[in-house]
Amino acid sequence: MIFVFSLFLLSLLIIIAIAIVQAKNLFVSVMLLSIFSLLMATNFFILDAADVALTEAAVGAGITTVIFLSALALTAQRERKVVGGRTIALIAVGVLASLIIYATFEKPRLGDPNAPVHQHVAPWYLEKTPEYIDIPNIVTAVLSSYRGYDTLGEVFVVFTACIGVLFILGAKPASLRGERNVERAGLRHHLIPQVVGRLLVPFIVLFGLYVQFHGEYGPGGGFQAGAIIATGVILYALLEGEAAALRAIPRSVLLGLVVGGALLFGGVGVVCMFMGGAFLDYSVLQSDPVWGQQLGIVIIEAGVGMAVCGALLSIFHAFAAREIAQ
Amino acid sequence: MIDLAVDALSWVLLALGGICVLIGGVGALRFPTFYTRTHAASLTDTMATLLVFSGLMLQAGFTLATLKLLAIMLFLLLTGPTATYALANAALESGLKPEAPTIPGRTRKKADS
Amino acid sequence: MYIAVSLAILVTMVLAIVRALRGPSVYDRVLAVNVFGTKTVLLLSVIAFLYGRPDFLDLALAYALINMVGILAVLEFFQNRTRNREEASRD
Amino acid sequence: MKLLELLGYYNYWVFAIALVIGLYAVISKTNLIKKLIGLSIFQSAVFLMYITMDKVEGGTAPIIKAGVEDQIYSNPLPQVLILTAIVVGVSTLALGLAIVVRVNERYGTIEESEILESD
Amino acid sequence: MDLISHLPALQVIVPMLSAPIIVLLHPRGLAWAGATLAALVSFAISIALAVAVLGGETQTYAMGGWPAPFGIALSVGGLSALVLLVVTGAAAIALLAARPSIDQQIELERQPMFYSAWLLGLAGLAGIVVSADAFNIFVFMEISSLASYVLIAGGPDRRALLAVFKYLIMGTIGATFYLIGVGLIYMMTGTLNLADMESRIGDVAQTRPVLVAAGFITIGLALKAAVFPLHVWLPNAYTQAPHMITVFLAACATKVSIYVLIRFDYMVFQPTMAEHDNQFALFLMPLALLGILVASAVAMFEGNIKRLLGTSSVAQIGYIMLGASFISLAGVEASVMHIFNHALAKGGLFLAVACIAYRFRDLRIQELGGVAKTMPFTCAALVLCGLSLIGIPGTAGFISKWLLITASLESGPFGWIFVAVILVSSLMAVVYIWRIVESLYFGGSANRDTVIAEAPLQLLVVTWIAALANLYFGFFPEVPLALADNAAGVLMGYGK
Repeated sequence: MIFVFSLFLLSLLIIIAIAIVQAKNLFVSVMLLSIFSLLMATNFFILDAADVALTEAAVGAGITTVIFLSALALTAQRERKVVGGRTIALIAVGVLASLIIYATFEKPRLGDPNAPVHQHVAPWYLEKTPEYIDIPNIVTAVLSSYRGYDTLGEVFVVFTACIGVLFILGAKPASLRGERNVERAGLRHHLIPQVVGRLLVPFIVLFGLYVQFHGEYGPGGGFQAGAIIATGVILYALLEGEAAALRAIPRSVLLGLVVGGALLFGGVGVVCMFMGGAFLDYSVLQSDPVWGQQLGIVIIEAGVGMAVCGALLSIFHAFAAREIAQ
Repeated sequence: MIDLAVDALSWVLLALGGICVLIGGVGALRFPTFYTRTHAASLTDTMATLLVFSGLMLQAGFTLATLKLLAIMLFLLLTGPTATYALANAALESGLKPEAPTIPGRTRKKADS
Repeated sequence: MYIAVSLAILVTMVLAIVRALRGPSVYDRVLAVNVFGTKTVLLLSVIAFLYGRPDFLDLALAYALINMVGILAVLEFFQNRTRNREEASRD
Repeated sequence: MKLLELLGYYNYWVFAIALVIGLYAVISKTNLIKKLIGLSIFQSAVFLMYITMDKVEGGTAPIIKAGVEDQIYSNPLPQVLILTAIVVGVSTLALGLAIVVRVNERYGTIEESEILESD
Repeated sequence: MDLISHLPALQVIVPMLSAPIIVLLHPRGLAWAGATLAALVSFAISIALAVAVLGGETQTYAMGGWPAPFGIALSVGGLSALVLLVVTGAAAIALLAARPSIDQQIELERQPMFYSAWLLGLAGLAGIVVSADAFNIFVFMEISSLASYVLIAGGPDRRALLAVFKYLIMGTIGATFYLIGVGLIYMMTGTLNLADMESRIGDVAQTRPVLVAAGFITIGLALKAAVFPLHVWLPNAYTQAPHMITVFLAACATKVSIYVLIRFDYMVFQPTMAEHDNQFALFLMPLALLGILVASAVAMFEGNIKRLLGTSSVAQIGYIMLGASFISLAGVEASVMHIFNHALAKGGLFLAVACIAYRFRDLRIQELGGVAKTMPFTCAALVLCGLSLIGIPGTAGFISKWLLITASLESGPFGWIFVAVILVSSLMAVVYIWRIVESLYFGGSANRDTVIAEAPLQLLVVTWIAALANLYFGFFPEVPLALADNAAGVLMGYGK
């Protein structure tokens, strides 16, 4: 039954995707993109990927929309009509689609328990995690220990994007159209959103912390928590104006969070090296290897959360600051 | 006996919630102007949230899940109307006039499609 | 019963998507996004029960909290645009 | 049964179609932001392919339930990979939008055709 | 575990963990010093790794202490050691010389972020090279790509932004294609570890998903490696990047993608998929030949000196692909040697260009008339590296071209066609290098009002180190040859 839902949602996904591409108004495209992301997350959830769905929710519904809107506010809102060049694109794309669909018919079908992916590496994770790491959420175990090096790479991808955006938007605008010095007021004179939003901000941050520290037991972890907390602070910035949010958490603190988080993660790895293990081998952190693993996971998840939260907020502020400067 | 009653009550609540959701959806699609559509969507949303989540809570019994359901319900009850208010306000500020068209769908202003 | 409710929600999602595609104004589309967001929260909660794993309600909770941020960002976007337009017409 | 088996591939078809819709937008649109929107659809489609792999019939999310024996769990590995890939996607998007904002400042437009004309 | 066994991990960790620290180093010059130090340390590590590999065994490392298919493994063999030498060497050389040029092109307050991105680029490239895990390669590919977008966006001209946007789109499509390919293989084999993939893919080698996966991975990586005709992003990106970044990226960025492509094709596909070697050769050889001819011809007519050299890079990538497509010991050895030698020649050339660019803003060739009178040392170095690029005996470039010609002759009855193509394109290289030289030495000096002097000592010394390296490795090519020999043996040995 549930797969019928999935079929249904997937068909909607295609319709929305076509509509996104067709829409001439970029704002409409962004709005539809957020529906696309919601649909995608629901599908992930139906396909048993609770952690991924939470991530898509935290990123797609909040952060992506906000960043897109800030970019739109700085550029144009409508797309111009274009002529020509479509046929070649359509042909190329059609060939690609038929190639992939050609490949599907020898793939294992959805949910097939005999598919090779369910035979090789994954059963080992499911079987050995209780013995080696002993936390219920296998996704967190794989993410932060077995494939912890990937996650370190992921943190550094976010870090690169953060300093990249700061670097690119840190350049002085070519033509300052007379500094108006108007502080963005936020939604201060909208009473209802103001009151409700203020009420909500602490809950969002609290929920973020819950996701952070509950990641070993339920869906969640550092990245989701970082994104959720960042969304909470962005809400505050929307309500009180960007300057107020910067007064609460200045840029230097954000940069400190990013750098600190990245170094915390890497530092744990280096400490493991000094204590005689391989890089990121948390077992050596404690006399009992299982405790060592759990300790390591808690610390690195904290690092991931700090880095992601700081990076997303820095990116948001970089865009918002540009808006004032214009 | 009590169990059965609770179960039945929860099913009734869920069914009512489902109907409410549907009505809201139809309203949001069929009503003639933006403000009337807002009206349909927002009111039924609130009601449906209440009904569905009460039904689910009865199913869950006294567990952590109930607490979470309660939290979700409260948040939805708070944010739903706020979001609708914000939206209607934005529309009004940017010049979309609320008016009652004589012929549905004809005279409404195309603000910015 | 869960299935019936989820079907009702799915149908409403389709209606919302039709509204989002038809417009006609951008506000209608934002309204549709908002409706869609609420329905997603409902659907996720119901599916969590359908799957028998109510501990996954975290996801619905996350949506319920985050959904409004997008809508408020839109409000702010419009507010700034209106203000800029007014200033431009004054200049 | 035959029909059901075909339906088992439906996710992969959706992956293929969403992928090419995104790619089409990237190739054929000249608006830079629209290109980025296409890029993010393109990447999301790949996430769908990976997540489709992880599902096992009768399985549940790989978070071990205390005290339940014989529970089948879905595959955790593709989920981990996609968690990482989602982050990568957002990072690329943010960087791309930052570049677009700068392009708009320096050229006064975000239409590729007009930019090429002005150089 | 002792220090030696940690080297593969340290190769990545040292530059990566230095990057966050560099961001905080705001006082003037400190960020540069820190970044240079980190790059030199990683260069030293790669030398140590090369020595260890030459001494015998492939170096492997289990990240997190988890055994291979479950955790992420690193491995450094002959090929990786050589590419690591190129990557870290290019970064170290470019950073050593960078300060005067970067001070000119990047505002002081943005420099810490710039140097940090540079180190991240280095860490990403090194991470790709040492990794033995297909998905891990993707993650580090993205680190290096994002970092290089940032670096190129630092270019002063507004066209840099458009070039970098195109590069971002192309790079992301390439990386996503790679990700799709890896996903399809994972779907059929259940593993991400390259060695494990090799042993398990045999059973499913003829299924459609694996065939399609081979296509996706080849095209995705070819896009990132700027193999003709997927090279359109490259000349613009190299032209518009800050001068020192061009030195770094031209010497190593595309080569790392070629390295992954060669590794995937030789290690995972060829031993297991019947006829794959023929398909690989038939697909890549015409592209390589066309790339060599077309790009060399286009380079002859380019006006901007950086653009000319960037276009020439596309032709050089063609040489590397040509060697690889012979699927013979000699061919692979020639290809690997050319990765090394081209990095030397092109790195040296772009360093010399950076010296010139320090004094002259306009880099169109006709505007550079008579520069040699005021900058004799720079121009001499440029000529030396140019000779190496052409492949004059006595320079490093000659060694790999000679190997390539020998390999072509061995490749079969049509070997003489390849030899002819190589000779013709070398003649074209003579033409485009001569155009530069002619303008520098014999062109009429345009009316310049500023006093022109030789480039700063820091830049000049490093440029000469690179130029002399071209000579040194022309006469004493034993070390890279030994590594290339090792690499070719390992690559051709899979599945035997």
